[in-house]
Order: sequence, then structure tokens, then C-alpha cells
Amino acid sequence: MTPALSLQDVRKNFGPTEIIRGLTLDVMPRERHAIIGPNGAGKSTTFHLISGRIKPSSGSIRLNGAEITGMAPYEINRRGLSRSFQVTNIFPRLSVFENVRCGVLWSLGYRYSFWRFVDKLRDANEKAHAIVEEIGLGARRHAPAGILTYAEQRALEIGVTIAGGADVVMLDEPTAGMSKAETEQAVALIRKISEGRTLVMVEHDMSVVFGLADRISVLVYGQIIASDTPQAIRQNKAVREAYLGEEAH
Amino acid sequence: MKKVFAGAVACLLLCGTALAADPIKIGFVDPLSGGGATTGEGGLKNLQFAVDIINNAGGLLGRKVEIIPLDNKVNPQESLVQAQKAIDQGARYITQGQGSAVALALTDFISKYNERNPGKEVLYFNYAAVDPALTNAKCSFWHFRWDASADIKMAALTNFMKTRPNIKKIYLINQDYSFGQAVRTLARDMLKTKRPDIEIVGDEVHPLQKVTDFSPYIAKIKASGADSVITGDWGQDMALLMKAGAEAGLQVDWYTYYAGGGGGPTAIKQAGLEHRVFDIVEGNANSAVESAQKSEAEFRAKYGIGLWYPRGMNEIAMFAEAVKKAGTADDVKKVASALEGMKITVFDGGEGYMRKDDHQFIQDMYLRSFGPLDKGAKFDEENTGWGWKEIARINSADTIVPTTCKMERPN
Amino acid sequence: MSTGVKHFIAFAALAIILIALPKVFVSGSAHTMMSLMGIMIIFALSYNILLGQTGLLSFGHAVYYGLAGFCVAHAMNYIAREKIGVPLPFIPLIGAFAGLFFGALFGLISTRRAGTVFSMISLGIGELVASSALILRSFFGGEEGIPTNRTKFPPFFGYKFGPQIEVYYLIAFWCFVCIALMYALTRTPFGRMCNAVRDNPERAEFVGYSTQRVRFIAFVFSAIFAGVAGALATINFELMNSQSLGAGQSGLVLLMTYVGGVGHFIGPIIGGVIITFLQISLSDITKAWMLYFGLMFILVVMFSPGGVAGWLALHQPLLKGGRIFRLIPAYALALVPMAMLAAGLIMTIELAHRMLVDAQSDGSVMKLAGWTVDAAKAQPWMLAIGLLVCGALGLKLAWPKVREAFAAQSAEVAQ
Amino acid sequence: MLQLVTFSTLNGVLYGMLLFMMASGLTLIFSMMGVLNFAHASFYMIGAYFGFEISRRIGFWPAFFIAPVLVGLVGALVERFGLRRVHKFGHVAELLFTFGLAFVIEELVQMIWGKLPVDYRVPPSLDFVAFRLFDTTYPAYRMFMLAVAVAMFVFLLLVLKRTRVGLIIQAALTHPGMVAMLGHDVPTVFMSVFGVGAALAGLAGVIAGPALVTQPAMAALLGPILFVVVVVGGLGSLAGAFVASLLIGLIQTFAVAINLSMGDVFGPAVANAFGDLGRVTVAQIAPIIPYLLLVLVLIFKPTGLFGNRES
Repeated sequence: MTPALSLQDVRKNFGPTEIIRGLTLDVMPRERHAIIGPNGAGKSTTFHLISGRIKPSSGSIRLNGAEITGMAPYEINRRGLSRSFQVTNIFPRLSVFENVRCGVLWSLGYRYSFWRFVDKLRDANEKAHAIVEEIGLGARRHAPAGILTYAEQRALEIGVTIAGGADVVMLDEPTAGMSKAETEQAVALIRKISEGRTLVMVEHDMSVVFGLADRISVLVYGQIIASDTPQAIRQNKAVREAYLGEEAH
Repeated sequence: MKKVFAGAVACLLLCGTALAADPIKIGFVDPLSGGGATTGEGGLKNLQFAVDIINNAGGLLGRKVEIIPLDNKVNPQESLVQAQKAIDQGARYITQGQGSAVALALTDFISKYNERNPGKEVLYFNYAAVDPALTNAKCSFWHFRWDASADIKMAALTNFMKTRPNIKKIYLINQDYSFGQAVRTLARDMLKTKRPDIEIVGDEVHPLQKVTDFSPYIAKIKASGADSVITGDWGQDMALLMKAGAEAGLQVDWYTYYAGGGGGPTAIKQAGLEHRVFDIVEGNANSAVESAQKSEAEFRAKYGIGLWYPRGMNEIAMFAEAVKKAGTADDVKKVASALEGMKITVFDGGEGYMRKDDHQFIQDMYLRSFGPLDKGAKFDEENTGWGWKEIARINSADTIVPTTCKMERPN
Repeated sequence: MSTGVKHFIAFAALAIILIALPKVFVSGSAHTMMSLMGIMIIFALSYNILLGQTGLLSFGHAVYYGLAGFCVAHAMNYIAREKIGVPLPFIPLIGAFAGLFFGALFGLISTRRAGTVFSMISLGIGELVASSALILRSFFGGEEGIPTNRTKFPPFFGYKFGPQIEVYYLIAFWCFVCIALMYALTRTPFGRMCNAVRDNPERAEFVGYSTQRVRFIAFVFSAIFAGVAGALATINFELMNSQSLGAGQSGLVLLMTYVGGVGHFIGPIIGGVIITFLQISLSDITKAWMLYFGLMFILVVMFSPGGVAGWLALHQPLLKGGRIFRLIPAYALALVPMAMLAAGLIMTIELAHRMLVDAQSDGSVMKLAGWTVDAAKAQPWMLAIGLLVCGALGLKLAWPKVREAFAAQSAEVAQ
Repeated sequence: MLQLVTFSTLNGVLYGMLLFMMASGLTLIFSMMGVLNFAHASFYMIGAYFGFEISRRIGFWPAFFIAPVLVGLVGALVERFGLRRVHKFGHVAELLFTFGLAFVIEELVQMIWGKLPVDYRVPPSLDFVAFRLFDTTYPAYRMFMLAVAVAMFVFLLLVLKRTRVGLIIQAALTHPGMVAMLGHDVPTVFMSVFGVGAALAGLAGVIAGPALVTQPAMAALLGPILFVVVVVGGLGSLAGAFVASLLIGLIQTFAVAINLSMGDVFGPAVANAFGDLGRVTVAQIAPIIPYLLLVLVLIFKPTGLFGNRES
């Protein structure tokens, strides 16, 4: 089976320092895959490389078997990969509904069209509506995104990310900074939206990681040192030494 | 907001209904704010001074003459709006002078306006825009010009240069727009016939009012070995050019159109170019007839600036004469016909007439140089202690250039 | 009421206003001014496609207005000369095409980047085109420009478009059409993505949109409508000259749009009307009008960055909630010191202007709002400074009350 | 020819250094505060007028020292009571604020000192011929301007490389946003930077005033060129600003000396095909070459010659 996402010996250096040092990773379709690792291991950089925000220095990245290395973010997005951001990254002056609808438009083929009214696009509006309900922001649909609470913005972030119907969804620390109750809600949401999709996430909260992920990859100093089921990762000696050992309080 | 609109409503209604027939109104459309305001204000005061003389003598046909000042910001399009405002306020005469671009726009506008509004025609008096086109290719029955056009001035200037054998090499430097280009072509053509022995060692145009440092240009003039420079530059370009020339120790004679303009005298004095800068004008206060000198002194006492536009005095005097002759100020066709060919005694002395063929005023011209005031000379410029001295008087007959104007006269 | 009905009412009202205005303001200069307002409304709205909707600050928008104007002037002269049977009302389409062409040409260069780089390229292109206008004389006609004649066209239902009133209706028609089209544009998928790119260009890339492409298309649209405005200007003045594509005109459209308000569709319409009116009339009242323009701009930037429209929009919920009248006491309280402050400021400027600029030639006695005062005496200055200080202090005291009242009423409406 | 080259080089370097005196302040302000100050050339103009006013009362040398300090104070006040207020509305608002400010300053200068050039002269102590080359003289005052500009450049370099303040500024140049984290009193730092930048422009004005004409349009004439310098050099790069200043100074000066048109190079046939464009000489378009350069640089290297930041 072709991996949904495949990285082969990806490297990235900023000046003389190499941040990603020969990263190789396969994510299978319909898999929930978590990337963990200590601070500064290069998790966010990996996300940026995959989603096209920065270009790798060398190596190859494939999406469903097709080469996407060095493409612009929008090109990668159009091929079915969508991501969220660690720092909330939405359209602050647009309403919640508009935010999600912006995420929907391209995938429904409306592209740059300026000859039809956006309010008359039944499919886009219905889809956006459904997603707004799904992420639990139905009551806030007309509020400008900039005035939402933090947890609401995080939910909206996920909503915008999945709106385009991408089959590979990448979430960057979706529960960071949330209270316990909020985290539980978020996990439920992630579980719901990741059904039938490939999910790649970076997460620090180990309960979230081990509760959600089918497989876990451990990133240390720009390399994947292990990639396996949660069960196996827990047992993995190298991981325990390099990572969990420090974190096991 | 509301206030503004209330004001707007009030103004528009008032402006619309203001058709008071009493005074004879002249719309003055020139810059009254921004960079061009100094010359615009000078023109306004000049004309106001002339109008006051008429009003103090009882007005025209028992009516007062009133000038409506309107600020056109030296913008041709804006000028048309302001001209329309003047017309709405009852003005049948528009006067303007600063900038040939505005003049061409206005003459075009007024021709069309008169064609579209028969019976409500408007005349256009031009006191300073010198583009030859205004009395040639684009001449109009409704336009009259009291300033000598660029070709007349060049004819006068070259007639003087003819008498100066020490001129051997000439450098032309002008602003890169139609007037500057006209000066450059005229100089070349006229020198070729009048002084074929003079070598033109440089012919430069520079961007209009955009150069901050003229020293590179001066270096070129210097390298060319020129002994004289002809320039139509005005305003800051003129001042900067003089300054850079003096700094580099450039020893040449400057033959100019507008060295006398605002800031020019200061720059010449600073540069120490004693009697090396010449300009060509239609009147020189220091050597004018007594009546003109008296008016000049009066004007200076009243306004603190020189009477820059003696032609403005001619304009208003002839206008008054024409209205009297026509017996009406409202039928401007009659006034225009009265003006055609009219002869008067020029403000600064001598005879002058409005040429019928193209509505160009013809009079004696004067070549002046700038330096420390002679004994008996009364007027200095910009408080420099230096003033203009008449070098030569060029007879009106020697300034005449043929016109290509084919005037269309209304029936 | 559904949105469709609301829009219908709004546009019907707009049409009625446009038709009725010349019957209310009947003088020739009023017609001239309203024609100009119509042109400037289109121009400012086209600018807001960039600034308000896509977040692109351009310092060279007049380039498209002016270049289209020149193309139209040449086209008009050509059509008149060759006696091609195109009636005048269709001419603005030529302007639109010219705008499209130059917008696409310069847009390719300038929309590759957003932010400061975009602003600087627009400044560079603006200077370049404006300077070239004086060099390339055969196309731009030197500084006197290209004159044309709007009456040399086949009559359109009997109209020759000589009189200003007929030109007004021509402009009003196109103004209506352009307002409708530009409003419609904001409600299309593309229009929404412009807002998205303005708000967060990075995220827009991650939902599948090329921000560069969005900017480019927005730029081209903006140039098209600027082209229509330029064409109407050529028809109106029967003249296009190089000042119309210079930095001054670009600054003017920025001023109009910003003072009107960039955050709302109606903002540039308000701005176009106010600024055009002031530009033509203010110079009749005071010679320091440019200073007032500059100060007004700074004050709007400092105290009401949403412009007039933003300020009005702030009150909309209160108006809907029927509580706007509750603000009257607080506003009346603030209005007194505000008026004092304004009066003091205006008086100071006028007195200073008199003393510094005119006193030498015209004496220090002047008329101020009907009163004759001597600017060389101490009393008027003391009055002016007194008004200024009292106004400022009073406003400082009164303003918290206004805020309080506003907050209280807003809170009640929200409930 | 040699004469022309020598003097063009001298004039070009001088003009370039003058530009750099202003561009350095503009760059500092931009790097630290993210504001592209449209009113920067206005401070240059204020400097020239203050210089004029002080030197006609007390003399040129006091003016030389006092005027820049006063301009710096004006700049600090503008930052404190204007720009700081606008800061919260974002960079566009800040830019527009300075845009309006430039307008108001020009109007005020016109009101106070009139629309005509003022008589701001070279001080007698510097009013002599520095040297003579091929019978062309070079004024001492221009050499003095050059010396001041170079001295200021050296001073700036020393401050940046050798002092603590310099380190903070350098940190801000490379990592905008870092300053806030250094724990310094950010508003005061901003105010000082804006003040110092204005003072540098003021100094340029004081010394340029007598050589070029001191008049209300001087800011508007120079302002756009200044932007060209900092953008071409690379926003936020002092080295870039330096190189671009000299580059533009030299290009503009030398272009004036070239009388070539397309017709001269490719023959009249080609020139006629281009119409007006074919007949225009390089000298004629000298003052618009910087803008051409700006557009070209931004097309091929949007970050400028030395820059690495885009906004």
C-alpha cells in the first residue's frame, strides 16, 4: 500500500546548523499518527517542511505517492493535505462561518470565481454550516473570529483545517494551553474529524497522544528514532532513554 | 458631518442664485495655495491694484469692477471647475496667467463653453502664459494675451544678442516640458539666422522641478567652454542652477526669461553674479515713465512686493477702454471686437496694440541685467539691495513674429 | 427582511438620489461638483478594493486612473476623427479595458509581494509613470495634456452631452453601475478570499489559495474601475493631463478612502463626497486649506482609524436597538468642548496664517467668521489659545462620560 | 573628460553621503519600530530651516550643533504624542500618520518661512575655494559636507560596534521583536531611536541647506529618493543603505553627463520605432533612473540588495 505521506531522508539547515538531519517517515492511509519528541527536536519544522511553509534543503516528500517537495503551500493543500498551526492562525476579522467557508471554497471548485455570489453557493454554505456545527461553534457562527475564546479559536482552527476535505490532516499541538475539560472536548473532536482520514499530529500531552494515536514516531535531534504502535513505543528502549526517561516524572 | 452638509447645501444654493447684476465680475483663476501661490498672489494683487484705480475713478458704465479670486492649484482640470464657479457667480471674464498648461485647458474650455452656451459667452484674458500655441495653432477669438509669447521674447532676446559680438559659444539648458522645449527650438532657429557664427556647444533639457543638485549640469557647461547660457528655467530650478553655477565658479552670461521670478534675485545676489544675468520683460520699473514709477512705489508701499506684472495694468486698462467703447460689459462679443486692434499708451511708456490676427499684445520689450542699484534707481528686489537695470530697449517692430492663427470669429 | 430585499431598497434609494440630486442643487457649479464626486466615488471605491479589502497600501493608484484617461482621450479623438458610430456613454468601457491592460501589466510586477514591498513598488511605478509622462510627449501631450471634445459623437437618444447636466447623468449612470458591481464583487468567493488574504495571507495559502494570484486579480479589478473613473474624468473635463497620474492624485485617493473609512463598503463613497466638496470649496474660505487637509488626515488616523464610516458603524447597533437617543446628553456634553477646541484650533491657524503670510502685504486686520479682528493684537490670540486650552481640558473631562454612556447603552442593547 | 569624471565622482559621492545621513536614520527607525517614516525627509527640511534661523541670529557654528538637537527633540515629541498613539492600530496606520505629518510639516514651513527659498548662506569661514582642477574650482563647503558625512558614518559605525546601545540596535536589526524581550524600556527606546534618526536627518539638513536651496519643496524632492535608497539597499540593512546611497548618488550624477540616446546607439531607424523614447537622452531621464532601479531590484530581489526582511 502506498503511504499517505512519505518522507525520505529530508534535511533542512538554517545557515550552518542542521535542524532536520535525514528524516525518514511513512504514514499509512487512515492512520492516526503522532509525532512526539523533546523541545527543539524539530517537530514544528517537520510540519512546516511537509506543508510547504519552508522548503527542505534536500530529500523528498511524497503525498499519496506523488512528489510534493518544494511546492508552495497552496499547491500542497490542493493535493489534499491540510494543516493547523500551533499558534492560532485564523482570519480574525471574518466571522466563524466565513472562516470555515474560506476553507471550503477551493475544494468545491469555486477557486477565484467573481461571477457568482458566495451566499448563493448552496453546497459551500451547507458544508461550512455542517462543519461549524461539528466543531461546536454553531451558536457563535456570526461572531468575528478575533473575539472568540482561546478554546473556541483552537476549535475553529481545526474546523478551517478540515473544511477543505483534505484526506491528510496535520494538527500542530491541538490541545496546547487547554484546561483538562477543554482538552477532553478537543480530543473527542479530533477523534470525530479524523475518521476516514489520515491524521498526523504533534502533541505534548502524552495522555492525548497515547489515547488517540494508532502509531507514534519519536523525533529527536532532527531524526526519527522510532516509529511504532503506542504499545511498542512504550517498551522501546531507545525512546525511553532519549525522551520518555526525561519526561517520566 | 451634518454641519458640513448644511454648509454645502447653503453654499450651493447661494452660489446658484447669486446672479446679482451690479458689479462687473472678473474670475481670477490662478494658484493661491501651495508652491505656485507666491506668483499667483502677486498677480492677484497686481490686477486688484489696477481694478482699484478704475473703481476709485467711478467704475465702468457706473458699475464697480470686482475680482473673484479662485484657487486652481495650478491644476488644469481643477481650473475648469473653478472657472465654472466663476461663471456661476456671474463672471463673464476669466483671467489667468500661471502656466501654459492651464491656459491651453482654459482656452479650450471657454471656446466650448461659448459654443454650447450662446448668449452667455465668456472672455479669457491671459496675463502671463506664454506658450506660442495660444496665439498660433490654438488661437481663439475669446482669448487675449498681454504677455509677450515665448517666440516674441526670443526674437527680442536674439535681436539683442546680435549686437553682442563677444558671444561665441552658447549653451542651452531648459526644463524638459513644452515651454522649455519651445525655448530651445526657438533659440536654435533664431540664432541660426541672426548669428550663424555662434556655436551652440550644448543643448540640455532637465526634468521639471525635480533636480536637487545642479552641479553635474554645471560641470557639463563648464566642460563645454560656453561663454553664455540661454535658459527658460523658472522657480526653484532657476535658483538652484544659479547657485550651483556660482559655487563652481562658472563665469558665463545668463540670458533668461524668468531670472526675475520669485527667489531668482536672492539666488543671483547670493551667487554674486553682478550684471551677468539678463532677462527679457515688457517693463522695467527703474527706467519706466514717471507715472509707472509712481504706481510701482505705491504698490510696493501697499503690498510689500514688486509690481511684477505691468502687463496686468495694460490688461485692465484696455479692458476698461473696450467696455466703454462697446457701451456694455455684458455683450462680451462687442467687448472682444472693441479690443481687437486697440491701441494704447503702455503702462511703462511707449505705444502698444492688440494685434487683431491672433489677439497678441505688441509692445516694446526691455532687456535688463541684475546688479547693485545705480544712482537714482529706486527699486531693489527681494531686499537684496540689488535691482534691475535697463540694458536695451527693443522696439515693438523688432519683436514681431508672424502668426499662423486662423481666427474663427463668431457671426 | 431578507438581504435581497434590503439590497434592492438600498440600490433603489441610491438610484433615486442620483437622479434627484441635480433637481435639488441646480447651479452649474453644483453639477460640476457632483459630476466630480461621482468620478471620485468610483475612484475611491476602486482603491478600497486594494486597501480595505485586500490589505494592499498603494501609493500609485492614480497611474491607472490617468493612463486609462489618456487612452480614452486618444480613443475619443480617434473616434471623432474617423466618425465611428460609437455613442459617448459607451466610452468608459474603453477606460475599463485600458485599466485592465495596465493593471495586468504593472500588477504582474507589483503584486508578487504584499506589505511594505508592495507599497514601495507602487510608489516607484507611480513616480516612473508620472515622470515619463513629461518625456513621452506624443502620448501624454506634455504638461498641457490631451484635449478632446465630447460632443463630436453621434447623439445618444438625442443627447449630445454638451451641457454639464447631461454629463452628470452619464457619470451618475456609470457610478451606479460601478458601485453595484464593486459591491457585488465583495460578495463573491473571490471577494471573500481577498478579505482572507488581508486578514491572514499565510493561512489563505494553507486553504488552497495562492495569495499572489488573489492580490493580482484584486489589483486588476481595482485598475479596471480606476480606468472607468479616469475615462469619466476625461469625458467630464474633455482633457486629460499628467497631473492626473501623479503622486498628488494618488495621495488624494488615499486621503478620500481613509477618511471615508476603509473597513466598510460605504466608506470610500462618503470620503469621495466629503473630500471632493472640501477640495473645491475649502480654498474659497481659507488659504491654509492644505494644512487643514493634512491635520484632518492625521486626526482621523489617530482618533478614528475606521474613518467616518467606522464611526457611523459603531452606532448602528444602538440605532437598531432604539437607544441612540440616550447618547444625546453625553454627546451634547462633549460637543461643547469639542467645538471650543475646533474653534480655537481654526482661529489659531487663521491668525497665524494672517500674521506670517498676509500681514506684510494686506495688513493684520482680518475677517474671522464675520468678525473683524486684528491679528497683531493680543486679544484674539488670547481668545484662541483660551478656547484651545479650555476645549482640551473640557474634552478630557467629558470624554470618559461619553465612553461610559456608550458602553452602558451598548451593554443594554446587547442584552 | 577627466575633469567631468573627477567632478562627477566627487559630486556623486557627496550626494550619496548626504543621502546616507538620512537613510541611516530611516533604516534604524524602520528596523526597531517597523515604521517606514514618510516624514523623514521633512526632518531634513526642518533641520535646514532651523539651521537657517539659528545661523542668522547667532551664527552658523552654533546652528550646526543646536539645530540637529532641536530636530531630534521635535522627532521625539512626534513619537511620544503621535506615533505611539497610532502604534496600536498597526503599521499601515503608522505609515499613514507619517504620510500626513509630512504634508502638515510642509504646510507649516511654508506658513512660517514663506514659499520662496530663504537666504541660507555658506558661512564665510567656509566660503573659499578648496582646490582647483583643470580650471574648475571646488568649493570648500562641499568638502566640509563630505567631511561631516564621513565623520557621522564613522561615529555611527563605532556606536554600533563598540557600545551596548549599538548591540541592542544590532539585535533589533537582525531579530525584530527581540528588543521587547530584552527587558528594556521599549517605549523610551523607540522614542530615542526616532529622535536620533530625526536628529541625523536634521544634521543633514543643516549642512545641505546652504549648498542646495532651502525651500519648502526640498523634503518632497528628496523624500521619494530616500525610500528608493532604503528599499534598494534592503529594508533594515545599514550596510545596504550605505551602498545604495553611494550607488544612487553616483548613478544620478553620472547619468547627467551622458548625452546618449537610443538613436545614437542603435541608429535613427531603431530610435524612430520607439518614438519619443528613442530620442530621449540618458541625461534627460537621470532623475527617474532611481525609480527604474527600484522597480527592477524589487522584481528580481524583493528583499533589496542586502536585506533579508520583507515587511
